[in-house]
Amino acid sequence: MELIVASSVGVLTAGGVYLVLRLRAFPVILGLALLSYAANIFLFASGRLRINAPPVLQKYGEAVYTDPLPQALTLTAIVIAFGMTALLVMVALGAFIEAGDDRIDMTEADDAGKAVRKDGAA
Amino acid sequence: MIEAALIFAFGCYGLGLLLNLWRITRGPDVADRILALDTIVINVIALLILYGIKHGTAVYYEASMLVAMVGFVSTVAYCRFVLRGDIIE
Amino acid sequence: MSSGSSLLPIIAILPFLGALIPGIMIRAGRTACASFTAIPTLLALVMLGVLAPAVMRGEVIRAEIEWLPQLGLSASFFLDGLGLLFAGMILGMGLLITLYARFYLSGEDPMGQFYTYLLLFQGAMLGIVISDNILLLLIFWELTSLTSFLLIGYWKHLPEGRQGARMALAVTGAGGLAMIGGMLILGNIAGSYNLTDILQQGDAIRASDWYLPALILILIGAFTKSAQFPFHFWLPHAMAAPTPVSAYLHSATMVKAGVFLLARMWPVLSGTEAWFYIVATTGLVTMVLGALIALFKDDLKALLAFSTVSHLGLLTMLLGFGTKYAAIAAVFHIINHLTFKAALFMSAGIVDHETHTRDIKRLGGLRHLMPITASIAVVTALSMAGMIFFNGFLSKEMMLDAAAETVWAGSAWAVPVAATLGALLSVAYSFRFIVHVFFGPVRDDYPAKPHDPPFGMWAAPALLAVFVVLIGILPAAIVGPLVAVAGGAVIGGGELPYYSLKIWHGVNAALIMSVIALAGGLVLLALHRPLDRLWQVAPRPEAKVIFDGLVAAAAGLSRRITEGLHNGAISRYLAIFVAASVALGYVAWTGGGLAPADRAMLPIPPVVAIGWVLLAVATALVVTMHRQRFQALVLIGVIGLMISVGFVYLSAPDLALTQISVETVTIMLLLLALHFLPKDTPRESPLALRARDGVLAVAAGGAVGALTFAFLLRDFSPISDYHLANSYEGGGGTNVVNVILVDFRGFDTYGEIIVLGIAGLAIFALMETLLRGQAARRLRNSDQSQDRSRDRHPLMMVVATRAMLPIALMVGVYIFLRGHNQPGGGFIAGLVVSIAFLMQYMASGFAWAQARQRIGYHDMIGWGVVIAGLTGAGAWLAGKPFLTSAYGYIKLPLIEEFGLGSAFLFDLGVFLTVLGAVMLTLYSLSRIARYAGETVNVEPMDYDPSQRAGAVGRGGE
Amino acid sequence: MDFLAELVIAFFLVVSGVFGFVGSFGLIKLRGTMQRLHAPTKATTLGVGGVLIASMLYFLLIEGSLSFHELLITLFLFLTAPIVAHFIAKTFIQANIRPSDVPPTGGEHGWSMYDDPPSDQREE
Amino acid sequence: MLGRIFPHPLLSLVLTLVWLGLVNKVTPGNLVLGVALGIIVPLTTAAYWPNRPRLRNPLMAAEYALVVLWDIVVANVQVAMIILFKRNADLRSTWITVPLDLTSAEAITVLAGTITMTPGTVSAMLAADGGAILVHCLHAEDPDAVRDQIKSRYERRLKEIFE
Amino acid sequence: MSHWIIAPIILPALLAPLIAFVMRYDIVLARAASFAGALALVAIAVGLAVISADGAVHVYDLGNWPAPFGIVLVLDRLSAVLVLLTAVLALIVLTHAAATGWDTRGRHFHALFQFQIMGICGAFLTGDAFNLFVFFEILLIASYGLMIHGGGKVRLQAGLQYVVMNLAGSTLFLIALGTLYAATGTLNLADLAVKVREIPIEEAALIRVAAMLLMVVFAIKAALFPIQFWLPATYANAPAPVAALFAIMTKVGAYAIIRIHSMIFGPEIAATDGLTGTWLFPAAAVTLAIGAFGVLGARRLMPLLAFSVVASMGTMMLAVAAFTPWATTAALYYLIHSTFAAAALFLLADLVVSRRPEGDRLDPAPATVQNGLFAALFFAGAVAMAGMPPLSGFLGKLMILDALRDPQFMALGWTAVLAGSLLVIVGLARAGSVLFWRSTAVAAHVPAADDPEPRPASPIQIAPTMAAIGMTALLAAFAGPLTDFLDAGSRQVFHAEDYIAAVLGPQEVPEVPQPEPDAVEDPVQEEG
Ligand code: NA
Ligand code: NA
Repeated sequence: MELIVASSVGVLTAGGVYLVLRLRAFPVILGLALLSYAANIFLFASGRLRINAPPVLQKYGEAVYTDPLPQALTLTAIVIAFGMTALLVMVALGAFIEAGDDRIDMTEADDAGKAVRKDGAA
Repeated sequence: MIEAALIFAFGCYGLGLLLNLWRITRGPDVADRILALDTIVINVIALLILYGIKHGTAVYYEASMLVAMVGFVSTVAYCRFVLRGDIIE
Repeated sequence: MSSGSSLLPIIAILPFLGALIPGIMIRAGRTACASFTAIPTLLALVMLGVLAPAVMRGEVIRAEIEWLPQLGLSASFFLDGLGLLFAGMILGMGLLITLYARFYLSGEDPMGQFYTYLLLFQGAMLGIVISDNILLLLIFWELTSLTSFLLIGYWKHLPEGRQGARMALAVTGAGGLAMIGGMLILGNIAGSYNLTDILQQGDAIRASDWYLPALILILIGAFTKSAQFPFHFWLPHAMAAPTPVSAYLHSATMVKAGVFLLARMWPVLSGTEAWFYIVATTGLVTMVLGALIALFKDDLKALLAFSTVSHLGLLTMLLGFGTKYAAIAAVFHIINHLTFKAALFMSAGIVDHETHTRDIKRLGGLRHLMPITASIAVVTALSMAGMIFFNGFLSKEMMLDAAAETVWAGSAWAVPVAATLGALLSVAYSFRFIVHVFFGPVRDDYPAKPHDPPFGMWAAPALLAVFVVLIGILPAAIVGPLVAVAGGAVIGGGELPYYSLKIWHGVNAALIMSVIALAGGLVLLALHRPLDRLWQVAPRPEAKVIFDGLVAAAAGLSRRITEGLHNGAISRYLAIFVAASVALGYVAWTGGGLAPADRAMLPIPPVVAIGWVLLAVATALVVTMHRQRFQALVLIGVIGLMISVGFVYLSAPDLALTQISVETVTIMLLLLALHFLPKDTPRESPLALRARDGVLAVAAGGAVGALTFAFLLRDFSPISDYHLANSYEGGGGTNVVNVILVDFRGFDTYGEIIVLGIAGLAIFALMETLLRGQAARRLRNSDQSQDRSRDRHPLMMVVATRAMLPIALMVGVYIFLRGHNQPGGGFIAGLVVSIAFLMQYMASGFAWAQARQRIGYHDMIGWGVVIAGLTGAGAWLAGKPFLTSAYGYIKLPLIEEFGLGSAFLFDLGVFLTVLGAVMLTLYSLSRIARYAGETVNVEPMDYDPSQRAGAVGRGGE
Repeated sequence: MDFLAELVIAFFLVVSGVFGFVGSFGLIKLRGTMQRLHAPTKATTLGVGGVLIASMLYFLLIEGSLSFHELLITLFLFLTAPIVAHFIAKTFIQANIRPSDVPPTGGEHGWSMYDDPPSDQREE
Repeated sequence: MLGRIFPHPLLSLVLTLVWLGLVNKVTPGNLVLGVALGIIVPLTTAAYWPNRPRLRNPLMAAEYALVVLWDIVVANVQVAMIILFKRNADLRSTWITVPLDLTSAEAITVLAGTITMTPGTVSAMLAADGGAILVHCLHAEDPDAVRDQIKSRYERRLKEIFE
Repeated sequence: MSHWIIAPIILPALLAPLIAFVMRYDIVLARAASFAGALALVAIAVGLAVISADGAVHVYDLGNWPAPFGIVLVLDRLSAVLVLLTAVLALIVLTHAAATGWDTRGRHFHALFQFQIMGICGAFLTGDAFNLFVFFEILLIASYGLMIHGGGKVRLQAGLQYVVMNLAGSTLFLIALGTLYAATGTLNLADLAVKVREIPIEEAALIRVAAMLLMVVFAIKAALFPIQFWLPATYANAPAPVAALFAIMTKVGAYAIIRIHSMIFGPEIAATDGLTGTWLFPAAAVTLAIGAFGVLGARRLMPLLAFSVVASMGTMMLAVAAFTPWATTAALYYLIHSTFAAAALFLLADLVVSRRPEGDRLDPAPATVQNGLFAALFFAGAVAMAGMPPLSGFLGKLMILDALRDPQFMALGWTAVLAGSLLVIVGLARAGSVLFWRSTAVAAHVPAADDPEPRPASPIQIAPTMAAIGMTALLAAFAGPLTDFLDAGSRQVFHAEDYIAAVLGPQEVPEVPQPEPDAVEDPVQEEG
């Protein structure tokens, strides 16, 4: 099981990194989503793995529970990542609407073009 | 006997997941992929209930209920996107 | 601390306080302004006069004000002979320049600014010479660079002024920075930054390993400031400044700062071979080179500037000899050079002012037209030439005397010959200044009609000329004591060497060298015309061109580096980030060992393996198919689902619920955004780049995977045992994850909902901004006419969601209420309810559903954050810290025990914030869509068939 | 009693497994998207239904506690499955089926994906 | 008075049952809470469901449910046979149009759902005016028979239930 | 336990939603509330500084849970002084934003601003590693909102890059925290300090990775090479007052490095010995070089200023990387100085650029109104930023140089600082000369343009810039007492035992085996 989790984290990280290095906003967003998955699983796994032992206290008997703390942390991380992703999507959309394409790299040419327009107007 | 039946059912749904994966990989139509995803969702619900039986616990129940609910919503959203572009008009 | 020492800090601060005056007084008129500017200088001079007798007696006056003791920096001042000499020169010249500038500057020049800068500069200069702390000295040193930058660039409209100012700043600033290093090393060796302490430790310093670096760094500072070869080039370009500035800074004071520093540090740094060869040689070369260039300069001020370079070289050389006699000679020549050179600059300024040219080739015969000016100029120029009966002669003789006895690299001839050559050239350019400007026939082509200026303008140079003569004739009486006390300070106490300030020493080596120099100089002057032609065609490096080239190259290189590195390609930035993280992580990893693996691995059931395959394949597909964006999103759905199921399997039901609901909402957001974005990603990266990214991806994935595997195999003892043990007793809940979220670590959750709230606000703000700006126009014009299905709000969907909404809300309430004890809670409930409403919005359209929404989303977020915050703050009422929980079990009739606690309220805040943020986000995206031309529906479904029944019925009638 | 209970539960589990597998198998075996669309509905109904019944019985007969929340999932799936199938069908039709490929409605208005709803026409 | 508190008694009942299903335990407390929510939730969501229909014939509804359940079981087996044992080439898939007499949106939805849930048929599309359903049959020897069965077996009952 | 410790977090956290939801249609009211909040924050911060001056470490147990199980806030001199810095800067920037109308160019400026302040204060005050992450995210997401405030193509593109970069950073932060927890089982900083001391080097691989990744994460915020790339475009394209506020954000990264690496993975800890300093120091030097080159090579004013921030971060991190109390003191002094210097320049740039037809391009253009005033202010700001006397930059630089006298740092450190200063001086002189001196030359020759004369800046618009410059003067004048405070603060940081005892209770400290640090310390003392 440990191998499964570790390799899942690895696969997700690899996929995320590859996509994050693309040149358009959309794949980058997808990449960040994958990275976020990877980080969440990673953080969750830091409490080690345990089957059928959710940290919900049972009234009777001695029960074994998995580590609840990383779960709480991961939950917080998921929520934060959600807020971040939402804003990221919106910013990407805004940049696309303003620029006309969703290229993520900025080039000096854009800059110069702006200056030229300004000169022309003046 | 229940054990054996459980193993059989697990096997069926597990195999089913692989078949769904095949379909989602191959397509060819967008509709096929969405259908495959929806089927994955259904199979997962079944698997979750099976786990509940296996471990004799109800903790898997909420998850399966929520999967059913959000599975529906996301499937519809995917379809709406293809159909109308804007999923919330 | 001697009596009167409190005057020292006042003297130091006076010019700075005085710098405020011109700004205020300029409205009262130019003369009033100048007069009041003079007052602080005069005051300081008077105070100096009060202190002078004690200093002349050999006392050293000290004052110290604590400033930054941790660093060893204090505002400590001391006044000894050398300080007194320089302070007197600075303040005295300051007065004269103030007077001169009043008449020199024209009505259009902002005089208030000028005097402010002048006083600031004066203060900085004064600070250098009376600092008893080398860090403080550094501060004043840098201040002179800054203020001279302002003064040189005073005429902002002149490009030469701006360039000259920048050049001066760059060169002297660089020197100053080097000197910082040198001084810090010096302080490090001496164990103190106080000059008084440092001056005691000459032997230790010279013996230190760090002596040479310190020496070189300090010398760079001194040489740049004093325009020594090869840093001499900035000084002539500083002549773009108004002449008062040139006279003050570039002859009398600032350029002497370097010389001052050499003199100040003489007891500590001199006396070594390194000192001799570096300092004396630099001075010698500078002296000869400066004089040679001066001879061929046609610009009056340039001639004087290079002559200054030459004389500074002379001074440097003298100090570099390292003998006490030479040091005394240097002190004496400092005084003499001040008098004649300042007067010469002022005279040149008068000529420029009156004739509107400084070009020697366009001048001549001025003695007839401006006799007063001519007299002053001739007297002072003769002194510069080193003619007998003028003060320049005396110190020049001492210089030649010292040179005659100096052996350089085994040669007894090198230095005397070079020194004589310098003197010879000096004679030549001095006489050229006299003859070519003032003698010869009167011309009729002066740019303006020359005549003597008003008294106020020639008074200052005239006074200096008087000193030139007086000192020249009666040196011992006029400056003897001052030279003695200042010289004593330079050589660091002890016996003064034998020297005598008198005109005639008999025929000695120096006199013979002088005669040679005079004769040779006159011959050179006679041959000036052909030599000049030769000079003009001879190739010679133009320092300004080189400097400009250097700066341009540095700027160009900087630009290339900067723009090469920061090329706007975030994909590269991220690649570097990933590579750095992996590499550094690897380095860290290899530096330590791993504990033995002590945790048994869990078995892998086949179904779990299948889930892994789905996850891995889906991830791979997302990567390979990412250019088809929609398909990639479908696959992301698979990944999210598998992760959720994984969480369930690994005993994390809360996480699973959260993951799956967040997942859904995220996908909906992405779909909403993708509606506007291109549906496909073009293939843009070349293969090499994709290969690089692949390598990085595999490396990062492998690293993180290995790290995960490493810790999963090792047991640990976390703090969470406490949470498990205290969750019920202390937190009132059995779902430990939830109790951690709302109680143990409720502060995290509080922050987390604030993140969500901010996201909602920021998204809303961005939407509003987009709809107001240019983007709005582009949106309006965007083409939304795709090949779309014609049913926007299909009947079946509408009906199904109507039935599901109440059920989903029940589920939301259920998940909310049970969260504290079972998986669930405010966050998941918020998402579930959001999703319930989302279904409604998808089915019947945003506008129709929105019209039925009674609570604003802004308010929901606000209420949520405020409720959570106030719940936390409620604990203050009980005197407990923020977020201290309180709970109790209420036993209602019929209803079983019902836990009600502050955690419930807190969770309610979470719920509201989540709901509000999600809905506000969707609202914002939907607004954009509507702006882009979507129409708004008023009916919940495309067509209600019950209308058909009615229509048919009517049709039937 | 125990044996009987186990038998019944096992029966439902096996039935569920079979139908669940058939649903996914059909997704592979059948040709054409519209045909494939029929398959998963089996898994939804009898497949998941069987598991849910097995679960209820298991808790009732083995664990001795009454559990009926499985019914809720059933209710949910019965409510949603037709809508999902409906939408997926439309998604397929959108890209692959032209109006001439399907029989006419027989009424005065065409199919909803190709024709605007009557209310719009009326407004014009 | 009672009508104002229980504007939709059936929905309230369903929601109360849903609540009990959720908590999975019948206790007086749960019942009270369930009833309370069963009243509150329909009230808060009333705006989203204008013209909520009323069942005219609840008994018929029960009968309908049983019929559909039985059909699901039977047809499931048939379709499973088709999938497992019939060669794809032998499949006769076809589109059929089912003209509708129903005019209630809810009734049409239930019918369309029923068609889909009973294996072998999938309701793919409605007419723009809701006057017909386009049904896809996986394997229909006689398309008209399928259409007639839908109309007689399901639509008839639904008409009685809803209209 | 003083409840005031949490006030810098709760005050803006309650104020922000009120501004956003109650006052969202009334900018005057929102300004008043925001301003009152900032003012109150300054008062609170002063109070906290006074409280912290007693030398004790003050702990606030959130939820009344004992550390390390709950989250704690910790007030010591370091956090107090940084909160005060944040508060003063906020007041200055807020005044500018309101006076120039920046706050009306988009929605929710004041709410986002307050949230930003909350995040920054929280990051400075928290004593919990994961809570630090949460506050990082708060300050980041608020900064995203502020960064794109006002919109526009280039700003949104730059904003997108900023968001993406930081999301990648946040991911790494989570991985680092996961590793940290996996290695130690705790999140409380004091507890971490205890646990890390117990880890032998033979089992230190995990904790070393955690420490290193954390450093990388903080280095992103601190804009250290090789992950400084995001900063120039971000700062150059952010609204000017936001860029001025961002001056403190880079400092949060630096703070975290000081707090976590000095206190937990400090110089004498066996497990992580020599791990970070080795990398941090050269990285800081390169950062400084990059910043200096950027200043010299810039074509536009805003990037120039952004690069000057990079250079100042490099300078400061050189001192941080020395990991000694005195060097940290120097770094802290420089931190405060550079925050105000950068803020002053960005605010001034806003005043100038908005009145220049050429925008911020460093091309000659006709002089705008108040050329002399702006020139003087720019000169002062540049003097501060370049580290020239008499403003605080020079003292800061001297302190850093003094702190880097150790031979292992001296050659590289001094060269970097001194050469970097030269490039910055030349670069700023060029820029100022083009902006203000050449502009007068152009004006002399070019007849007045048809464009309407830009409106002169009002006193209230200029006041914040002057206040920021004034702060650098005050820092210089009162360098002695301030340095005393900072030095005591950095000693406190390096003497983690007090912090640990305050957070975990005195009974815990004896249990901490001390031989490790002693064993390392003794030979050093013997040698010395
Ligand atoms: Na579904
Ligand atoms: Na929860």
